[in-house]
Amino acid sequence: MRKFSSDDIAARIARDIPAGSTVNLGIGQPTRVANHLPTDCDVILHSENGLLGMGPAPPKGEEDRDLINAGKFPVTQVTGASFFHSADSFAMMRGGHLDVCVLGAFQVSEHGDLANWFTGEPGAIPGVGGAMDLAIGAKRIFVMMDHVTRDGRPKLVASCAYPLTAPRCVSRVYTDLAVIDVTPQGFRARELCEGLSLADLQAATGAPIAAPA
Amino acid sequence: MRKFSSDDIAARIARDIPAGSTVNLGIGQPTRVANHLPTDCDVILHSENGLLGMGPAPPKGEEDRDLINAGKFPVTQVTGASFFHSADSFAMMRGGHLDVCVLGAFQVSEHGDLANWFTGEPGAIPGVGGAMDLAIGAKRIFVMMDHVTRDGRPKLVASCAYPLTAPRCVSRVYTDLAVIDVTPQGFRARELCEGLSLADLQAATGAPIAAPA
Amino acid sequence: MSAARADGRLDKIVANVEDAVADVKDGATIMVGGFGDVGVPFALIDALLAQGARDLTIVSNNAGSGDTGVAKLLKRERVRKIICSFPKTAGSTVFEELYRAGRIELELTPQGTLAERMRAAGAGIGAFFTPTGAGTLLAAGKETRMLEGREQVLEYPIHADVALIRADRADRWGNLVYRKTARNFGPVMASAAKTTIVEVREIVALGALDPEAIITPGVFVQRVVETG
Amino acid sequence: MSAARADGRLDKIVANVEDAVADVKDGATIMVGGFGDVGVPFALIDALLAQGARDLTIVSNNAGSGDTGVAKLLKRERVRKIICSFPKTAGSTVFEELYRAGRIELELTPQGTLAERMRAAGAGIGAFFTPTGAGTLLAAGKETRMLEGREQVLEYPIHADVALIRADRADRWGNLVYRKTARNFGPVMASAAKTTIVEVREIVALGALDPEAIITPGVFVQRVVETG
Repeated sequence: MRKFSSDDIAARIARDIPAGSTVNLGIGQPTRVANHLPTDCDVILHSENGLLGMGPAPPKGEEDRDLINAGKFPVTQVTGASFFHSADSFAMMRGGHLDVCVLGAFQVSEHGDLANWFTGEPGAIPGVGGAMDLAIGAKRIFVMMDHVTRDGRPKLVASCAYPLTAPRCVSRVYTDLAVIDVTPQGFRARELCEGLSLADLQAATGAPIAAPA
Repeated sequence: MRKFSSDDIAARIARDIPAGSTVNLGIGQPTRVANHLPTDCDVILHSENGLLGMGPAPPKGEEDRDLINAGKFPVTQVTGASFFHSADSFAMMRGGHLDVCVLGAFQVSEHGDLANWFTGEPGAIPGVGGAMDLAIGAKRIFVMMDHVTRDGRPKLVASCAYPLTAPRCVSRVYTDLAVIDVTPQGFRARELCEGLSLADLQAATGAPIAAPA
Repeated sequence: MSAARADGRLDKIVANVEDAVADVKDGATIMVGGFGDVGVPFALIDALLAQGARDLTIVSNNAGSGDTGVAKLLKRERVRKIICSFPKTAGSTVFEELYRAGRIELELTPQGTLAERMRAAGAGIGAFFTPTGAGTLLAAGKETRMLEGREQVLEYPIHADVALIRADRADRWGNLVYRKTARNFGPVMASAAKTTIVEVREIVALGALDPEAIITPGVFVQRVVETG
Repeated sequence: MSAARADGRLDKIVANVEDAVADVKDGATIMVGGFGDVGVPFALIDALLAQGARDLTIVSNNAGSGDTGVAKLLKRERVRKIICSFPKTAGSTVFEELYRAGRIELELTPQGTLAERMRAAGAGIGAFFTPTGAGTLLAAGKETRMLEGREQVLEYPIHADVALIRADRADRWGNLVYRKTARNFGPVMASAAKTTIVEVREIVALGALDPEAIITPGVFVQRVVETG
């Protein structure tokens, strides 16, 4: 079996983003998707802290201290960019104006429930940021994550054990093993990594998963 | 008796507006107040259609077709002016950021209820504009109006017969006969025009009116 | 969703006003920008009139003056209902005649509530409480609640199928800047409609508008047409 | 209400950060601008620390990084409660220690709801419904309602006694422009506080800021201090 690498997944997600879309890439792994977006078409990146038209990280030494992304790393602005304040930025998110948002997750349920903000463990410090606003707001929510936890437990589940970010919001999940749609009937595989059988995928998944259509 | 003229009233109102205030002057008579504001101090005029720092009417022939006031007449902008959209403009009004608003009225009740948008007569076309937003929003509402109707009925009343713009919002009323405060105990005269007795004023007023403090 | 050209570039520029409004449907809810005559998209309104859509609900601060702008749509009986704050305008009798004849429905809304309801639609707010209108005819039958020491009225968002607005300059991504008080309802309407169509004085190159001074980011705009 | 000089001119410029925060009271609710370190009014925070006010409620997106900004106020135990969306920041342990020790109260709010609650305070909105947070821990105990086909949570405004924000340039009327993503929470905080105090890189002459590009009109600002 040849698992999808992080770059494979990011590239796969990038292929599912139509030219002309406005997209928010959550913090962490999803930011890698930006590296795989075609440069010969316009996909406009939104950053929750008030930027539409976010560009790649600047060369070392050319950082602008007033220009960061949601993960608080230096970024650049592209030609055609615009700045706005936080209420306007979240109005854009919550008002359904973003076409796609790519988020990481702890768990996704077969109903499309998303858990990605808090483990709920005793002593853990909760922090939600813009996760809940994105989850309810973007037209399509893509999740990018490992298929199972480090100790081998499924992250695609019948029902989330972790506190929810939002119910019934995820459209599609991209993992190191497969691309999975969340349908009204539950999970349905779209693509499997090379050498993986549907039975193998089912074994690594915490809820029934249908074969590709 | 020498009644206050419109210009007298406007000048009197202008004297009650502290330097540095932000002020909205309603359409009609109240716009005259602008002519009496001192030019050697800053009173900033707000126009509901998206302008802070409104200036006087332009000279004939120098009108800018994109620059009007709430009454839809050409105006100018002063140094330090800013433009904003209607939701931001009304946020400014409704959020309590204007110090004073001067409005015309059909009736003001002894509780400070204001009726200034609609007579409610059969066949009359209602139109409210920004009147209700101003009435609930400005820190102080001054009313500028004739003391009685054309056929001699009081406009300061115990209870408004016309549909309300907002309840309990008027601070002070400036008429051709007097300046009247609206207090928790009802109307109290502050100033009477020359040659008018309190009894005369009471006769022209539809609710008890107390002598100047 | 996207307006990418064959070459993958995002390009919202439409050749003419006729193309811009070609797909407006009968029965649509249409926001029309402007305060008085300032900021009114006259060229788009004329095109809509020629296009022929009827049974429209118009959301606009005013009902047009004389027989221009929205009044023209009213006069040609294309409008079933109008949601506005101030339908009366000096020199306009079109609305009054229709209203008195019972041939148009009026939903009168305080101007700030009108703007805020459109902003709510654009911002994903399901409803909001405002003191404006409390204790008046315009709150009759509406849910109210005491909040922050005063009575407040529950108001709902206004969504539209189409917004027709006017701006000063635009680029091919649909970024907009306005001019002086012509900005008025443009930005909130752009955010509240499924399809926002903008007539502009001038289309400029991408990058020509200052990113710090763009008032309506392109994400809120679907079509731009230069009308001068 | 007004900040008119003896000569009648409106002038909100304050000589230094110490004067700017001199009257902040114990127990005050204070909004602090910034996202991460960007747009944080570091000079005003330092002045507030020296001024000594305590028992504060801080409203801020983050809880400071390292021991700078808000973290400095936390470390010196000036803060009773923090309302924020993301208190955890790389390299900051100050908040975590206080929180685990039960020595600070946390009101966690989704970032968009945080911004919208401040905007509501500034715009005179008594409460609003939003889908954000519905069906999650952060809606526990809150009123909800089905609106537009989905569950929405009723959220209330956040008002403050004082907002401390940073902008790029200001004039003596308090008109502000910001720089890039440092704009973030500044404009909504300015609208939501009784007293908004702004540190700016540069104070410019009245009229030097483009009226079309002013982001925060001076009506929302009470004091301005140039800190470079």
